[in-house]
Amino acid sequence: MTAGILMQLAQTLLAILLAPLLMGWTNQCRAWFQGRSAPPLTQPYRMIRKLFHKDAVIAHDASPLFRFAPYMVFACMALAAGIVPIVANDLPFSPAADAIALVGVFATARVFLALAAMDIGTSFGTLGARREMLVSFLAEPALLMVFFTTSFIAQSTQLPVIVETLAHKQFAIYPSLAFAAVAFWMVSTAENARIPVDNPTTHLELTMIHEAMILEYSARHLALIEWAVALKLFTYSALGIALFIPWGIAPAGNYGALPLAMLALVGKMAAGGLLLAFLEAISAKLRLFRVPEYLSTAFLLAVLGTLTHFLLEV
Amino acid sequence: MEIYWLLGIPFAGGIFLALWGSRGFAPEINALFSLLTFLAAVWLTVRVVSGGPILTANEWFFIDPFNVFLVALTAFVAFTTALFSRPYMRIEQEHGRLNTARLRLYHSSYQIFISAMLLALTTNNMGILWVSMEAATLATVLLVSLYRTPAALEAAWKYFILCGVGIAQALFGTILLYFAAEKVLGSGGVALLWTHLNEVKDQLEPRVLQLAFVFMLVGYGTKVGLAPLHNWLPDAHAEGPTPISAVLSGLLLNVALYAVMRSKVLVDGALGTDMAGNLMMGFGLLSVVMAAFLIKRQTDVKRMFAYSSIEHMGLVTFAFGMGGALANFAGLLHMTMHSLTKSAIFFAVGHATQSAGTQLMSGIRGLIKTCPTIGWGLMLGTVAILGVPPFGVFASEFLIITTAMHEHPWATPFLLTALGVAFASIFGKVQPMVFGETELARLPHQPALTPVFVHLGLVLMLGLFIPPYLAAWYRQAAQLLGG
Amino acid sequence: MTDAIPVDPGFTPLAGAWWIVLLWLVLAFAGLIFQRRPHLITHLIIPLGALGALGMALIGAAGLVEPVSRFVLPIGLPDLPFHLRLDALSAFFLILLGGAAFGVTLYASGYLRHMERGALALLSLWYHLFLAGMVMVMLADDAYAFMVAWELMALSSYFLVTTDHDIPDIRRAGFLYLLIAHVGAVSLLLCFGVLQGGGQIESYSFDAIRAAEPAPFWSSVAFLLALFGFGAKAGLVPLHVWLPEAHPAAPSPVSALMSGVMLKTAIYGLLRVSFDLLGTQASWWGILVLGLGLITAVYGVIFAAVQSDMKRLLAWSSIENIGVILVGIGLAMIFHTDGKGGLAALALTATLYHAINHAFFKGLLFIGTGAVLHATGTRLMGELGGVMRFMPWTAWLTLIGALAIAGLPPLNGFVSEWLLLQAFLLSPGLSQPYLNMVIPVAAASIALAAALAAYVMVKFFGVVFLGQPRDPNLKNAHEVCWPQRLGMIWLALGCILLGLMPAQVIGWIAPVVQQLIGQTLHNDGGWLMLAPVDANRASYAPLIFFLVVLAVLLLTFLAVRKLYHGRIRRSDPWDCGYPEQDARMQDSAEGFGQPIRQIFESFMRVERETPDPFDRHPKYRGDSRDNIWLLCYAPIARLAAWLSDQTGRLQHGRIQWYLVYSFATLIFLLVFTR
Amino acid sequence: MTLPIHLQIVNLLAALLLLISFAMLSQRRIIGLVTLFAWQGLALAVSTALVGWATGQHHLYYSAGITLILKVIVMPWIFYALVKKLDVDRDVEPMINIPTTMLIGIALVIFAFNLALPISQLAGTVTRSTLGIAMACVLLAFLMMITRSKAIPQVIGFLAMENGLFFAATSATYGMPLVVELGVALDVLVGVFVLGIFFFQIRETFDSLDLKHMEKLRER
Repeated sequence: MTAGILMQLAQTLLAILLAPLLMGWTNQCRAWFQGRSAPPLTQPYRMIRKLFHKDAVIAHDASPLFRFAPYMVFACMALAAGIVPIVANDLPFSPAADAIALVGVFATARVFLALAAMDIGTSFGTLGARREMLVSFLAEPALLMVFFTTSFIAQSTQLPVIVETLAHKQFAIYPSLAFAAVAFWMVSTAENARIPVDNPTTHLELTMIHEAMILEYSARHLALIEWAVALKLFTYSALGIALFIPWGIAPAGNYGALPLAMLALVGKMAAGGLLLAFLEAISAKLRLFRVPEYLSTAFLLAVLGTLTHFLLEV
Repeated sequence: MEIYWLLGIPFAGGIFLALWGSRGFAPEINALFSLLTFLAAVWLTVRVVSGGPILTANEWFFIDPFNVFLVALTAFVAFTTALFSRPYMRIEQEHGRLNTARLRLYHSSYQIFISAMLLALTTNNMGILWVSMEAATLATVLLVSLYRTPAALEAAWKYFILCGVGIAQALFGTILLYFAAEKVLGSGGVALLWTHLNEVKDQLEPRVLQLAFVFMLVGYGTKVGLAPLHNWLPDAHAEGPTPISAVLSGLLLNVALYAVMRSKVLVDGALGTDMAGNLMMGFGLLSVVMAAFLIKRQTDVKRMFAYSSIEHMGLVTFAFGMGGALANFAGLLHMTMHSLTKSAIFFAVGHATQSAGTQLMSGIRGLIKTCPTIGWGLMLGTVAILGVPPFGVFASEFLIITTAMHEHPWATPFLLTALGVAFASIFGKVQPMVFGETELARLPHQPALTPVFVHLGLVLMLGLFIPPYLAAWYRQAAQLLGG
Repeated sequence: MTDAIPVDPGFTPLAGAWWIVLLWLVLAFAGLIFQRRPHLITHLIIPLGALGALGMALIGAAGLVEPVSRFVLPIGLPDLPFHLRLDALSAFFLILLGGAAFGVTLYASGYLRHMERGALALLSLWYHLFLAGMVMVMLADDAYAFMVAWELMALSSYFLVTTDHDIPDIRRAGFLYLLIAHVGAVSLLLCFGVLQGGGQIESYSFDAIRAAEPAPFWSSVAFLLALFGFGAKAGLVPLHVWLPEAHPAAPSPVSALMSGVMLKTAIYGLLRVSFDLLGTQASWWGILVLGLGLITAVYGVIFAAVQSDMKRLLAWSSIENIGVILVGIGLAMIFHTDGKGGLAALALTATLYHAINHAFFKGLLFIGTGAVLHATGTRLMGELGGVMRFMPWTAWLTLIGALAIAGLPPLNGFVSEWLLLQAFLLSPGLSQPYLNMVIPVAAASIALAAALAAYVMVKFFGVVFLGQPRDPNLKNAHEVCWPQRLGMIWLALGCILLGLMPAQVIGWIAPVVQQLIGQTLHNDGGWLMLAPVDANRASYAPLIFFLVVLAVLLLTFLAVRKLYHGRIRRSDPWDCGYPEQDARMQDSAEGFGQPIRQIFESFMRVERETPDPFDRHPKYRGDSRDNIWLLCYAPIARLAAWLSDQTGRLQHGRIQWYLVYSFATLIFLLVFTR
Repeated sequence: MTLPIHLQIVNLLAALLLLISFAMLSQRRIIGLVTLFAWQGLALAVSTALVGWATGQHHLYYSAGITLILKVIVMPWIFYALVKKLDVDRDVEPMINIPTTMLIGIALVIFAFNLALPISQLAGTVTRSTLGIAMACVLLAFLMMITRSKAIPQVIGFLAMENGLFFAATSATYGMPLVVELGVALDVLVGVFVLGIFFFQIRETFDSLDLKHMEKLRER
């Protein structure tokens, strides 16, 4: 048990620490694909450190909510990272919150961020909040549907159990997972404010979504948010790995498999970041009112996934 | 014995007021006589409730639970109406719509009208029943035309002709009844006495009675205001003075329906089929629906409530048509509730129209501001008449509708539609009269609202609690109607 | 009426409930008597009413464990006196009522202090009658008592809605409300007419109805009538049109009660009729309810997203929640008829859980808006903003409600949503394959509704409480007085505890489920964790969850403070360096709802007034009405008008024609009867 | 078997009654109507008396007397007075033209007859066959009220209807109990007085007795 708890803490800390690295890696890859000279891999760490050192500049009439939000967001993301099996599959904490709760956690973080964005009452803040919520109310159900598909297969909404079923039971091909995977990819691009839904590196306010929300933040608050964003990306990647390519994650109690699992994780993450960067490099950002179509496609795919599960796999 | 008092007092009152009705104290005298009548009625009621049906004056009068409850009701509403008409008529006089001579006419014919109705209720002789119904009509014709406006005259004329013709049919029905009865009972007095007819009803010739019932239904039905014979009713109610509207729809309709029921009992006995019941259900349903849709287009408040009377009499007729203990019980209950509630509404409406100076609903606004009592009286009365609990009308409607759903489901869509439309129309029109902003003036005299709230109080009580003896009494009556 | 208490040994919860009802009746009329002394009403009578509500909640709690108690009042129809009965189902709804009503009434005692005397007395009269009526609905054990209580509830709430009857819109709202309520009531009458066993008057008691075994066709008819009747009260689409009109019209505590509790009486009635009175269910009922519930949920939340009047927005969101609850009932029915008792128990548990949650957070939100409305005098979000600075208590407490209704963990809204989704996830057990196909889609739309609810709440809270004041004189908005705060705190606590203690709440709900389905939800998780069916399938432990979030939060905070610093510099907002900022540059309510309107424009009729570009003080108005009115109600109204014209034709004042009528009738009858 | 002579006379009078009803249906002038009405009353009185004599029902004499006084003397006189006073003796133009009315009337008579036929079979009285005629009179009077558009003819139609009823009462059933008949007669008398008052009120309000002034109360 104590070992499990240690495992739990270790994984969570690992996630928190490695998250900026993944972000850095992705940016690096994208820079390569775009033929720019890439920033160093540790760029995100540096930025966060720099931000922590700065003095926080806050608008006069910012309410406590504004200052509370970054901590909340960060906490939520940490919690999410704690639920998802990253390298090992025994997470004593995960029964506290299953896949559906995970969606809830993401939602909580999002809502706090949006509210904080509206708090100052600037034009861009509200604009960002509105767009964020618009994106999310289509992305969230799609994500839920993805979880439904996997849960229908695994007969459970517990992520470790799902991973257990998919990775360590006898191998079976699930067509529904294909749909789910595509949907998941689309959703996670949207949720993580990546191209084609949003552009993380944009400087055009009018096209911003995520960036517009955090315009008013600075210093440690901004640092926390950036870190949370990186963490979110990391969690999503881990999630995708856990759901669709779980092979290699160490089964509960089997500590011998850990190094292998570690390697597998790094490999998959690197590949994922590469792929993400590649797709971002070759595709363009959508107009805002194309976004609903993009996401409803994701939603439809996810629902199709569940249906195919009932058609072919039951 | 008390029966003579019951009939004698209002008659004497009629004579007295015919002589001195123009004096200043006439309204009080009117109220006094009504009070005495009411006391006599109470006395009679007590006798009947304690000692069972009475058959007196060598079988001229027959009082059983069915009509004694109507007697009590009639005397009571007559009394409260008299109370209401005291200030009402004074105000009318001050507004210069009436002079003393007409007041005399009004008072004396009011009393005559009451006595005629009581006679109709208590008599045992179908012929006298007819005579007194006609007398009641005649007594009210001149009251309807009391204001001598063209509209009033027209209304009175229609009232007279249509009811006269109708009642003539009823007479023919009576003759046919006699024609059938004399073969069994022999010619002469007894052949029209209801008690005797009731004993031998199964020997009466079915075909003749069938015919007789058709005539009586059309005849008395005209006075009940069953569609499509109802056309006199809204005019008469709208144009006559408000106390008269109150007693017309509160009492006269009941009495007419009473006549129909008396003959229905005989016909059912003779035929053994439920032809009579089906006819009544048909008429009732038609009346309910037509009235509901006509209510929707009213602009005159009294006219609207007249139509609502048609609707409710239709409902009662429908209930009696269904027959059976529960339905009859419900019908009787609904009769009572409707009389009390509707007269209360007319009281409130009367004062409302006086303070607004018009009967047009568009002219009456925000009563609750100027005279809250009238406003609440009207609002609660309306709510009650629309069958919203805890008022008693709901109790009877509850029984009627559920029974209908249980016995004759086909009828319920019509009922549902009609009730819905009526509710929407009446409430939609009354709400702005009671609520909202206003520029109405106050009344010169203190309005008489005790009657309103006494009635509503009774209706409220009966909705929540029907005293056991009253219930027993209703049940006996329902039995008599062949439950 | 006090002699109505039967001398029975022991003090049954039912007797207690009845005493409290009597207390409310007394208070109602006491308010009328003391109308010259408003101080007495606000400081004594209404708080006493609140205590009564609290007592009612406790009695409900007792009733859950006590055996079924019943007694008969000596009032009602002859041979059909009022039968009262307190079983688990009514007890649960008593808890719901008492819990929500306590907070709301406490709030009301502060809120109503500014009212003028006469109106105050009337309000207290109808308010207490309203409470009594709702309780009687839940206690009634025969058709007549039920209907009387039902209509008393409708009538009193009508008078509450029309408190400010000077405003034509409010009159119209009240009229529409009472009309639809009445039509619904008539259909309930018909339902009981079908259900009642024999022709006697005794057969209206619920016992007789339970005993009666109607034919399948007739029981389906009864069910449809009941669905119509209760749906009209619950705001089931398309019978919802009164709701967004009436709830905003009423004074805020009343809106809170109507939305939080009164709608639940309809749910109670539906459960009572379809699970208790009607012994057997047809398989298609559940599917019908499920479908209607989905439509209601999605429709409601879409319209909530485009509202610009805060109470109207909340009213629409009530419609959405009712939809969710109905979906739960539908699922329960489907599982029940399919013989899957455990799953039915799960779905029903989720339903009841959501019902009580909604009572709490919707009550909280409504009284929160009431506080804002009272402080600022407007309901239009376009004139609000930044209220959090002037009314922090209200704002933070309302925020709890908003997060709860948005279904965010670890608050209560999430728990019921989670349970409902679990019920969906367990659906593959069903025997009809086509249902297995339908149900994921249903789950998807529930998820959509939930996500949209979050959108709506961000809009609601953000536009009203955050940002810059859109109107300069919002500055002098003042915080509410203590009774009001206490009321809100009570409800907020309810939201939190219901969220953190799911295992216990499920324990309360269990007897109800047992009573209705004959089987309870088995919780595998112990006191701490919620694990329906099996801990390996799914589990959720909000308390742990909450503590972890808290811990991480504190740790981060401390770490940041320790490792770095807490220095703050205040300045003007940056906003990408745009020079002049003003409140008009924030999103208005319309603006925030605009994407939704753009996406779902086909559902609604949009009316826009766009200002011209040279307007110095541009005013934009965008209003989205629902089409149901045009599609369903307008035609009916037109038809009725046409019919009444036709009947009017018959009566054209010519006496000869009238004679013809009676002549024709006579001839017709003569021909007809021979 | 052939009826005794006086009963044959009764049947004859019955036929006469019917004839007069047709005549009234076709009569245009009000004065003429009144005369016909008087004749009808006379025939009614005679037949009543005859029946009373034939069957020894002596109270029928009273009703015959009442009829004679009321319907043959008083009312026609009142009507003459009215017509003179208000001078409304212009041609009455019926709503439906005379021939059509006649045709409808004949149809009604046939209807009434075969309605009454099965009933009169089982009547205990000798003069049962008159029931059909009485019914026919009633219906014809009804038709007349429908077709006339002026007040007085309508009232006369109304009274003619009552004649028919009386005839039914006396001839078909040997008369109702005396009290009833007295009551009925009283009602009729009062009714006529009320009508008298009415005519004057109507006259002074509309200065005409034409019913087309009285179509204001209506829906629309």
